[in-house]
Order: sequence, then structure tokens, then C-alpha cells
Amino acid sequence: MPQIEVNGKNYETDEEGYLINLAEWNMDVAKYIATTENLTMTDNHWEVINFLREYYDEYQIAPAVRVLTKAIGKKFGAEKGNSQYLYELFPYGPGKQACKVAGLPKPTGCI
Amino acid sequence: MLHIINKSPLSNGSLDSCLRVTESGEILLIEDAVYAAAKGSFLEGKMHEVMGKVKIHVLMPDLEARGLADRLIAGITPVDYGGFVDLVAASKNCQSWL
Amino acid sequence: MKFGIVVNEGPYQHQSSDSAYLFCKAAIEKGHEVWRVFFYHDGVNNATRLTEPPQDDRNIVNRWSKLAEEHGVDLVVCVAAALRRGIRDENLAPGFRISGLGQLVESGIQTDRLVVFGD
Amino acid sequence: MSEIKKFMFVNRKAPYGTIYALESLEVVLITAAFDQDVSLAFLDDGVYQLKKGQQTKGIDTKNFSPTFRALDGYDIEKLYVEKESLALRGLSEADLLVDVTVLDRKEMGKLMGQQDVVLSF
Repeated sequence: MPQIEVNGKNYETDEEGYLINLAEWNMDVAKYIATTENLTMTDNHWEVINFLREYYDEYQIAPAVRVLTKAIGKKFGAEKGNSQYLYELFPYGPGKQACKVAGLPKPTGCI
Repeated sequence: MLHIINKSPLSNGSLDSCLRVTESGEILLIEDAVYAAAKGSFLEGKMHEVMGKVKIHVLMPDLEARGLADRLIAGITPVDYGGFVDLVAASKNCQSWL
Repeated sequence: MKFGIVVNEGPYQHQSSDSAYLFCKAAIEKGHEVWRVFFYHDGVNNATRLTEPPQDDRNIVNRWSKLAEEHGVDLVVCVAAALRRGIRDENLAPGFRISGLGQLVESGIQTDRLVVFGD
Repeated sequence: MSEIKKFMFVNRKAPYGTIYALESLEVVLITAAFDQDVSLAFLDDGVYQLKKGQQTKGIDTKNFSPTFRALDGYDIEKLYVEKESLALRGLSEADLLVDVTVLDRKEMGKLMGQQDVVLSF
């Protein structure tokens, strides 16, 4: 199984780089995964990541992009509640890419 | 509406549940539910009662497989798989009470 | 008429796969179209080409493959359910394809009747 | 999409003992993306899926009951519970973790009859 090394500690990931043990997530791991995705983390990125983690904590699922977009708009204002904004932050998709950084399960892409 | 039941009503509650909410319509007994269509079980009286409000069909290949083809309760309509298809086609919708 | 079928149980363990197959066959014989069979839950196990039943038993997996080949029936295996149970492209029998749950919803939208077979 | 159909998910199985309840919920979440008229019906042991206070640590299984509370955000707002099923299990609406509409058995049957697609797992 692939591993990533962050601050001298090894973390198991799946072949696509999603964290295996979700409980091991921390901000340094998130930053590391972000670099592998060519993302430069800003406050706006963290806002989405933290929101995703809170959502997962509460509902035990990662929200569908449509649902995430709506919820982000409700919480942080309409200018952020649109998919263009989220795709600018996470060009490979707020579902796949943001979930990976947030240490959430890989969306099974069921559509 | 067509209700499809596939479990033996002698040991499972899905036929009862179906009858609890269903006032009319059609019921098709398939797989282990076909035991309800055979004469002589403790359910026979109840089946006669039920036949007053809903129409009951039974998938004969399943009843034959279980050695009870000669005990079909009068008034229950035997169908083959083609008849099963016809029943689904003729109903607005169907629900499998799994 | 256009039919959609859902199979929720694996082959051999439960009769539902047989019932679903015989229903499909009868529907096609009557001139109906079986638009898609969607395999969900343990039903995804209908799709493994590694199945090897004894020669005097029906070959459920081959039977589905043949139905797809002869009548163009779309056999879809749910990806999430398949990943859970070790069904992958590598061990997929001919005629089956792995796709998303949306294909099940689409079956409900596109067909005239959706019939569920399961436990 | 040409037309909107009435989809009903009929949940009659308890959680954890089998996977049906969890995988059924997964279909519901996907269906939300298709803009259909979706409702969920809970009958028989299916009402146990909505019981408050599920704690699954001890069986090393994911507790998916909080996901029912996310349905609202997915615009799935029609959750129906059959009154008799609740009563037979000594439960009341107050025991459930989401807001539902309680229907008696006849109303439930009528609602099922009005659907275009009924999915049960």
C-alpha cells in the first residue's frame, strides 16, 4: 500500500492518494496532500476543507457537489456559493480533490 | 398496483405487511411465497378471506418446483413467467415486498 | 413495453437471480424490451466470470452474458457495491459493465416498469 | 430530462443486521441529483433505521443514521413512517432522529399506489 511521509511519520493512502485511516488526518497531512495536487492552500481553501470535515462529522457522508455549493453559499455568502468559485479553488473538483485534502472517503462517483 | 411477495407467509410477515396497507390491487406470490397458495396449511382460511378484497396470483413454476401444484387453492390464479410479465405490464406500478 | 430489472442477490444463494432471468426471458419472448438489468447489493456477484458451477447445474453468469449478447440487454453492476465485494473490471463476465448508481435511477426514469428481485 | 416521476423508496429492513438499509440510503442520495419527486417510506423493521441514539462503536461499523439528517439539504423532504409499524414496536415519533410524516396504514397504501417507481431493497 502506498504511503506518504509527513513530519517523519508514515501515513497509508490508497492508490489515488486518499488517506486510508481517516482518524490520522491533521493539517500537516492536508498541506502535504495539497502539494501533491498542486494546490496552494489559502484561507479560502481551508474554509472549504474545514466545512467538509464538519459536514462529514455531522452527517457521516461527504456532500454532493451541488449540496456543498448550496451549503457553502448559505454559510459564507452567495459569492462563494457557486461551483465556479469552488472549481477555482479545486480545479479537479470540490468532490474529489477537496475530499482528498480533507481526509474524507473517496466519493464513489455514482452518477 | 401489483404487489410481489417472495417469502413464505408461514414464517415471514411480508404478506401480512402488504395486506395491512393494501386495500385493493393484485398480489403475485413467487419463490417461497407460493406456499401460501397451497391447500391445507394453517393459512388457507386467511387466504380465502383475503381473496375477497385483492386478487391473488401464484407463479406456477415455483409451486410445481415445490411439489404442491396439485394443491392450488381454488380462486388463486395460476400464471407462468409470461403471465408474470403480463401482470406487471397491466399494473400502473409494482412493489416487491422483500 | 420497456422493462427495467433490479437484482439484489447473488447467484445460487437466493432464487432472485433465477426469477429475474426467467422474467427477462419471458418479457423478451412476448416482444417487450428489457432495457437494463441493474445489479445491486450482493447482486453484483452475478457478474463474476470466475464462477464455475458443476456441469449439471445452470450457469447463471453465462446465462446473463448470453442475454446481453443475443438481445442487447444492458447489464450494469453498481460500482460502489462492486468495490465492496471485490467485483472489478478484471473479473467481469462478458456483457456486464460497472457503472454508477445513477444508472439505476435512470432505469426508473427511462423504462415503463421497474421490477425488483431480491431477498 | 423529459418528465418528473414519482420515486418511492420502501424501507422495511432494520439497519446493521444486513446491508440493505445502508445501500438503500446510498441510492436515495444519488436519486436526489436527478430532480425526480422522491419520497421515502418506512414500514415494519425499517422504522428502526430512524431510531435516535444509535451507537455503533461496539460493532465496529459505521453509524449511518446521521445521514438521514442530511437528506433535507439534498432536497429530499418527504419521509413517511407508517403509524402501525411504529406502534407495534413501542416507538413514537419522538424516538425518531428526523422529522417525518406519520401516515396510517391506509394512507400509506394509497401513497404507494400513486408512485411511478417503487424501489425496495
